[in-house]
Amino acid sequence: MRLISLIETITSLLLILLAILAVSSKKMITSIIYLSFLSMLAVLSFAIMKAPDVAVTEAVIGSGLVTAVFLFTLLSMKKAGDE
Amino acid sequence: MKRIAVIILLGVLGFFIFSGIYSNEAFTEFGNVDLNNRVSNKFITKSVTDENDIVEFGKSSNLETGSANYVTSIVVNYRSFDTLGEVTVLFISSLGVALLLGTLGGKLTHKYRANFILRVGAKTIFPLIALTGIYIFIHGHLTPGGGFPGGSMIASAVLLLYLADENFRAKMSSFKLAESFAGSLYVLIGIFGLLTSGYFLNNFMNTGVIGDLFSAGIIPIVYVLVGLKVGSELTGIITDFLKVEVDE
Amino acid sequence: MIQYVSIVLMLIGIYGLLIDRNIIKIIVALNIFEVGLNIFIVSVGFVSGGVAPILTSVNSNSALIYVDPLPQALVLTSIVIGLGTTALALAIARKMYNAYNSLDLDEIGGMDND
Amino acid sequence: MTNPVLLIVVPLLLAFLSVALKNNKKQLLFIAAVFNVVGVFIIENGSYVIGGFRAPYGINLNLDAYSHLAVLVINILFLLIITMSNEKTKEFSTVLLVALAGLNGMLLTGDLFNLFVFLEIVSITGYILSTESKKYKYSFNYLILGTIGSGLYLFGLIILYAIFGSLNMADISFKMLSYDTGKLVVPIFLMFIGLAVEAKLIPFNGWVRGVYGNANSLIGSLFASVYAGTILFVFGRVFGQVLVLSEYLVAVFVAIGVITLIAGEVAAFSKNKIREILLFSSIAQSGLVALLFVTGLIFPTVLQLLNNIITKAVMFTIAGKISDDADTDEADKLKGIFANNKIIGVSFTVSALSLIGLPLFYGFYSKINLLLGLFSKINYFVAAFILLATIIEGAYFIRLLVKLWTPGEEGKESNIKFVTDRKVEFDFNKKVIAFMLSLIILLAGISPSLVKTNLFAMNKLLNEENPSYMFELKGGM
Repeated sequence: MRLISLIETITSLLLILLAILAVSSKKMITSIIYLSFLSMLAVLSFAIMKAPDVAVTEAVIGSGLVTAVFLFTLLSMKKAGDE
Repeated sequence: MKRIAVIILLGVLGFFIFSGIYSNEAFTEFGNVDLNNRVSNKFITKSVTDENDIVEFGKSSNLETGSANYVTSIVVNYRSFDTLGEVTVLFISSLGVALLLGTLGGKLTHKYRANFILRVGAKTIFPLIALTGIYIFIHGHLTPGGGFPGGSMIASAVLLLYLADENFRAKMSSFKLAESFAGSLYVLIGIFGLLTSGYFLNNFMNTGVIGDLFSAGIIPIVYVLVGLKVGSELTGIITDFLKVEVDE
Repeated sequence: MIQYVSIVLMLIGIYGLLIDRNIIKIIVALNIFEVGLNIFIVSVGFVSGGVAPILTSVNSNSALIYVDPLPQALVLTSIVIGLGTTALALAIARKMYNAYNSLDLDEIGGMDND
Repeated sequence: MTNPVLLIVVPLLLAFLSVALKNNKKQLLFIAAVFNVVGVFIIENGSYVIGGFRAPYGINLNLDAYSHLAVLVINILFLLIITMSNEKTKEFSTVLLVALAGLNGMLLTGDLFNLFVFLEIVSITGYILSTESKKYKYSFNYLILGTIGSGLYLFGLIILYAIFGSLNMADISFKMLSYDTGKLVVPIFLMFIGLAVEAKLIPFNGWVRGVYGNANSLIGSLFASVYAGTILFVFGRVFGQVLVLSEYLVAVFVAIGVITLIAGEVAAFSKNKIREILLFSSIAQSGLVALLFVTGLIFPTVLQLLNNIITKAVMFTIAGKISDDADTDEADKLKGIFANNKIIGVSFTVSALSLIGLPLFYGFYSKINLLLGLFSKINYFVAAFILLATIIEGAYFIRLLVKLWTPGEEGKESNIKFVTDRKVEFDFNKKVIAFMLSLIILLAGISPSLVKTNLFAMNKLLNEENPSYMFELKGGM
């Protein structure tokens, strides 16, 4: 029980930290990576709150596919920017 | 300057929200929820239409919904109409992405060439990931997961193939066909329920014993359809995002 | 704790939406808002000491205390809708980049592509 | 064939099929629209549960006098609009099919979360339709505002769920009756923001100008008429009938409505482009309708809403067509355009005059009704603002009509030769339907009893004491 509440506290603090970093970072790519980490921590918090279904879904969609789509967007823009 | 104004604004907003929520004693504190005050208590005992005292894993049979996973029973049975809407949201946004990006002819290429391990590994792992996805949505009524993560997993397997081989492109016409087929079948199952029992999306099949693979009536069927549909839609979105403008 | 954090996350997301002028970062902020919202929804159904809402051979009957499964079902919907809007937003962002050759809303706002 | 769920799922089924049957998309859209128009006449009022699970537990559709009238009008207008702008539907057929399903779902559903899902469907179709103009920055703006709005709606809804333990409209409404609503200011206000973004209320309507101002004949009229009508009907349902508002909130919402009304009319007065005039008039009308719903007037508000959406369907189609063909919609450059298109000109004029509320037109009847309603509630303050708004509205619409009818005289750009240059060809469908709609407006204005007795749903709305969600409560939970 103790361990759980410790994990919960750490997760909460990290969530806020990552959100602030993601919003305030100058480069888009770091912002996206922070968002991806944020999603992973959200997965952890879902698991703490006994929501395995949500955790699985968020893991695959939130931190997997959303990040991929973001990166593809960025990649395509970089290509256009190079020329 | 603007930053400070926004922070003050949000501080006021936050105070407003926090005090509004937590000054209300009817808003139960985190962790102290009593399910008896909520509609969910009937979902736990599966007694919305039938009277039921207790549900036991592996013993109770022929309940109103036969899913061992309560979330699945809500998603695909009690609130199945929401899920139909949700599938539609994904359908319409993949369609929107296709309208915006689908006409582009170029291919997004990365600068580096995937190394040997990635290329061979991706081809080996692809069937495993796809199978896991299928496993997840077939067992949606027993274990965590279900159609949405299962379908997304299939899409991420395709994504892996894209990463390993930049010349690889999925055949979108067959995915489109699968998407159309799965969506239509979902609606047709609902209409079949409407014709036979008078309720749209009624669970018209025998729900069996809780915990069996072949149980829960239409839940596994619907979840397989949802999985297929989500998988093909997300594959479509990814494929469209890999297109770029053709250089002039 | 985690419930307060979720509301703070939403506020940070709104802060990002108001402050950032970069399209991609606005979409990132939107996602932060959505993650916060999703955590809030799940937290509304949490019961301390409750069991995850799945009947298994271990937790085998409905007399146990379960966490509220309904908010979890709602969050599944919310996550998928979030993915849909994010994908669409990014597609529009790419089109904007092609049309205006910039990702900065202030620069784009001054342009008119009539 | 009497279950209203078919109005939602048949367009949806055809939308899924239209991906496979690419070549017949347009026909499928037409089939679905006709099916729905036929369907609204044979569905029967009542509460329909989905999946066979009774109401607060499962999702139900609530077809009462209010929602029946709403689906009737919206489906007919949808069919008329896609017929009027038939040539533009092909590319967006599937999107429009999904939109049709979503609009019906929003109007019929009896569950607040289900409403959120349909709201998202409808808004996403809206974002996609708005990209047609290729003005992506406006679409992006719309998408961000819409998404954050519906997110806040969901936030408010979940707080309500935590308090009442239910998502069903009738259930929550019933539980709210015996609850101190002063404590629910935050969740209700959050939900209000969510709907206000789509309902174009100040200060949440930053997206409207870019999106409406660049829409073509099909999309402009769909947004201004079908989408706006649906969202306002839903607004009336949620804030006029389901949620019990505290006095403080009523005052705030009425203030927002009044500000939207006056600011919209003033902005419209200062514009010269036809579509901008119309869109600011739409904003003003939304404010008017929203504030009337909040004050608890149902029947007169519905009359005014019908006046707005029917006339806007005609006017936006014409304005969109003009700017598609003439490449401009500035009134000064289009002087005398109606002199060459008399039927269209008459339809536009009738619609505009009805919207102002001149006697002999339907709008007069609706405006008199809502003023009488406000007087009976001793709400002279709001009534005074509405009269003020009417004067401004009359001024700019008559100015616009004069410009569009009389050929330009001198001046650099506005001579007669210029008018003949920008010739706009209206096709048969547009002429017939616009003229038909204006005839209906005239007919309803000359003998208002026609509206009362002939529209069966409206008739019930008048007679029933509380015309709304009462089915569910009577059915028992």
